[in-house]
Amino acid sequence: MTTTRVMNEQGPLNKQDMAALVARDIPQGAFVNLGIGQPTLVADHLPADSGVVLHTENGMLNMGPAAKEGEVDPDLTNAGKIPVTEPAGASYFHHADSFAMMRGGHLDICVMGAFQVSATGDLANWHTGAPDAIPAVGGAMDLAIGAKKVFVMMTLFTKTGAPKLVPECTYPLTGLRCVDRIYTDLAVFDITPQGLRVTQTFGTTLDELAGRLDVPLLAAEA
Amino acid sequence: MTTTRVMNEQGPLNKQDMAALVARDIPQGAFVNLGIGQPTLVADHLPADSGVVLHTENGMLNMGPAAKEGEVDPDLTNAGKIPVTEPAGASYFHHADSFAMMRGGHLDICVMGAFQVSATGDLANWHTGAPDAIPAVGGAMDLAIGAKKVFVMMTLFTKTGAPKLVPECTYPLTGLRCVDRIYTDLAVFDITPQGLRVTQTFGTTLDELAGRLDVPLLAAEA
Amino acid sequence: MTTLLCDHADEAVAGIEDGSTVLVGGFGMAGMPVDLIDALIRQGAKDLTVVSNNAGNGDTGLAALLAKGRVRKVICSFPRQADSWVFDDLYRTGRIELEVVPQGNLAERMRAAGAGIGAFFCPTGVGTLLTEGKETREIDGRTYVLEYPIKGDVALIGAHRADRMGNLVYRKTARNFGPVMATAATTVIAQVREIVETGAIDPETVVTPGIYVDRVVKEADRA
Amino acid sequence: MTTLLCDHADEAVAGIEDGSTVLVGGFGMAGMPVDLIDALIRQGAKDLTVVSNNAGNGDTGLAALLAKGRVRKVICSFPRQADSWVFDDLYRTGRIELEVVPQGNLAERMRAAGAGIGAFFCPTGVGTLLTEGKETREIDGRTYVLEYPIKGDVALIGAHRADRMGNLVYRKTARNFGPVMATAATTVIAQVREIVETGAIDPETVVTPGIYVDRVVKEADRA
Repeated sequence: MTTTRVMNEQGPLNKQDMAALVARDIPQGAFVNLGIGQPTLVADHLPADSGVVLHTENGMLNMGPAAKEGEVDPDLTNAGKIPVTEPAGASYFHHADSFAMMRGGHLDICVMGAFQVSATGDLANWHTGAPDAIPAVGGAMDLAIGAKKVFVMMTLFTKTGAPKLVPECTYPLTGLRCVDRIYTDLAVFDITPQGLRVTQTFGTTLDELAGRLDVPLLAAEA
Repeated sequence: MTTTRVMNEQGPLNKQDMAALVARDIPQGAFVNLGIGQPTLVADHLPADSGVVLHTENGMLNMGPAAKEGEVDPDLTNAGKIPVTEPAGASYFHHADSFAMMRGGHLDICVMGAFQVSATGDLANWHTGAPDAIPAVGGAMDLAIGAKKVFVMMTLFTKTGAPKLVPECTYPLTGLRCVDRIYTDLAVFDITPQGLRVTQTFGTTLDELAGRLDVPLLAAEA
Repeated sequence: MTTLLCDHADEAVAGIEDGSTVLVGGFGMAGMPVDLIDALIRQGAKDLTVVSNNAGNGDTGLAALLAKGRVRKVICSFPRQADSWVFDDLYRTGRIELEVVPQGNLAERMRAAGAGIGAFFCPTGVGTLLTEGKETREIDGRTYVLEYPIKGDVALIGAHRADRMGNLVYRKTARNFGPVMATAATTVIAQVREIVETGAIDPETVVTPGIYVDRVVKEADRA
Repeated sequence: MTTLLCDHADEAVAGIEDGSTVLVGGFGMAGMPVDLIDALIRQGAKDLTVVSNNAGNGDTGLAALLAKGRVRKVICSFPRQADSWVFDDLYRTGRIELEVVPQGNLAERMRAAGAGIGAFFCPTGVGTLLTEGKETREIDGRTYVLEYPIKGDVALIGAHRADRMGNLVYRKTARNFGPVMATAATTVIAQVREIVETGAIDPETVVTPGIYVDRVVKEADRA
C-alpha cells in the first residue's frame, strides 16, 4: 500500500479527495469496477501509467474515459449509460459473460457507494426501505459478492448526522460480509477478522470517532 | 416426411443406403449433429440445396465436408478429429457454448450409432459393459439428451444374430427414453407413445421381424 | 430452421400471442430493438411478461408498450430511473407486477434457459430481500441460492449486422443482453442495421450463430 | 493483474506445484498447448490431476507426462483412443485414477467454476453409470443431476494470437476448451503463435479477455 497524500488531510475530505485516496490504493494493473455515481470519480485520479483496467458490467473491459463532444457513440456506454471511449486493448462481451467475470471472482476490486455498512462488512446500498420506494438493484448485488475486494466510498454520517457505519444495517442488505474497506470523508476503515480498524483519519481522531459511532474501533497497526 | 426411395429396398440395406434413408428424412434447413462413425455418411447424401446446417460439438456450426488433399487445416476438424472445411456462413464457438447449444435443445436432429436401443427409446452406445473396458463417453450423453429428435442408425442384429432392439438395454445406458427413430438395415422404427412402430421394412416383413425381436411391434399407420 | 428475412418489423413480430413472455434486449438505448417494440405495440399482443434490464424510459419504446396496458408483469434489474414515470405510475397504482432480479442473475437465468440447465446455485443476493424464501445451500463453506431459468416465448433483440443465415454480430456495448436472450426464447427476432450476404461475416467473429435467430429485419432509416 | 509475457515455455510454467489440478486445452491436436506440456514435463511437478478432453495420444505431449508417472488422476470425456496406449496401460495396472465426464459436463463444470456458480442441475447422464450416486431432482417434469464445478490451479491453453495485455483470439475449431479453461483456473498460461501490439486485435473479436490470462508465451518455431 502506498502512503496516501491527500490535499486537505487536515479536514473532512471532499468527494474528489476521497476518489484520489481510493485511486492511490489501487495496485498497478488491477482490474477494477467503479460503481455508478461517486466511484466513477476514481478513474480521474488514476495515473496514466497505472495499468489499471476498468470493467463495466454492461460488457467491456478496459473501458476508456467519458466521451468528449464529438466522440459520443450511442453503442458505447458505461453502466451508468454515459458515453465512454474505447482504448487499445479493450474487449467486449455479453452480459452473461460479463457477470460471470464478476461473480467468478476475476475482478480485483470494485468500488461502490453505500447507504450503510455494518461493522462486519454487510453492505446496504440499493434500497432505502421506504415503503413507497420502487425497488431497483441493477448490478449492485452481483458486484458486492463478486470482486476480490469491495471498497465502499461514502460520507461517514448522513446529512442529519446519523452514522452510516453501524452495528447492523437497518436498510435492506445488498450483500453479507462483503465489504473490505470503507473510505469516508473523516476516516478510512478496514474490516478485518479482528474487527473494524481505523487506518487513517482526516481532521478527527480515533477517540472522537469512537464517541460518534456505535461500533468498536481498533487503532491502526503501528 | 418425404417418401423414401432407396436403392435396394428389396434386401437388407447397406450403410450407404441407411445413410441415404436418414438424409431423406432430414427436413430442409434443419440443424443437425452427425455422430462419429457411420452417421457421418449421412452428410454425403444430403442434397446440395438441402439448407441443412451441420453442428460439430467441438465448436462449429455449418461445418463443411471433409477436407481434400491440400485443404487440410490442423485447426479445423470435426468431432472425430478428421479435417473438415469451412463453408460461407459458418461460425465458431467454444466448448461450453457448443454444448449449451446442444443441451439447450437448439439442434433439430442428432444421428447416432448404438449398441442397443430399448423399446422405450433408452440408448446404449458408449460402453460394452465388459469389465476390462476403459470407459469413454465423449459427447454421446450430451447428444442423447440434447437434440429435439434423436435418430439411431444401426444394424438390427449383432454379427452373432442377437437383436439390438431390446426390451431393456443390457449394456450401460447413454440416455433414458431419448431415441425417437431407429434406422436399421431391415426396418425403420418410430418410438411413439403407443409403442414401437415399424414404418418401413427392407426385404423382410413385420411378422418376420416380430418373430425375431423380443419387443411388441406396431404396424405402420395407414 | 432457416432464418426468415422480413421486409418489415410488422412481419417480424407477427404471431406473438397474448400472455407471452417477451425478452427485450438493450441496456439504455444501446442494443434496444426500437422498431420491434414499436411493431409489437401495433401488433397488439397483451397480458405480456416483459423481461428486460429496465422498465422503459420516457414515453416511447417499452414505456409506450406499458402505457397501453399490454404488460402484466416486468422482470428486470432496474425499473426506477429518472424518466421511468410510466412504469412508476403503473406500479404505484397496482396495475403492473414487478420481479426485481439482480442484473447478473437476470443474465445467468436466461443463459441457463438457453443452455438446458434446470437450476443453479448462485451466490448473488444471499441474505437479501431479493432471495427471501428461496432455497439455499452451503457449498464448500459459501452460501448459495437456487435460481431457476427464465425462458422467453419471444426475444426481441437489436444487433449490428446479420448475414442471410441469421448469424449476428453486435457493436461495442450494444452487445449486452442480445446474445443471451437469443439463446433463451422459442422465437428470436432480431433487428439489425445491415443484412449482408452469407460469407461476408468472418466466422471467427459471429457472436450469435444463426441457429438461434428465427427472424431478421433491417431497421428503418431514421430521419 | 498484468499479463506476463514470457520468453520461454519454461518460464511460463515455473512454479506449478506438486498436487496441482491442471486444465489442459485442446481437442485432438487442435488447440493443444504442446510447448507448455513439454515444459511441464521438464518442470517436474508431480501428483497432478489433469483435466482434458482426452488422456494423451502416442508417446508425446500428455502421454509423455503420464508415462513419467506425474499424473495421479485424469478427468476427461474420452480416454480410450486408438493410440492411447500409455494411459491404457497405467489404467489397467491401477496406476492412475480416471473420472469420466460427459464432454458437455466437462465444459459446463469448468464454466461454473469460472462463473462463480456453486453447482447446477444438468440433464446429461441421468440414469447412467456416470451419474450414479449423484443428487437428482425433478424440475418441471424433467430429471436433472447436480453437478459441481471443476476448478484448476493451472490452465495450459493454446491460442492463435495474443496482444500484450493477454487478450486472446483462437482459430477455427482450435478454440474448443481454451476459453472455458481460461476462466476456471487460478493461473492461466497461454501458448500462442503470435504476440501483437496492444490495439492490433479488434476489441469485437477478443474471445478471452486479458483478465483471464496470467502468462503468455510464443510457441517455438517448428522445423
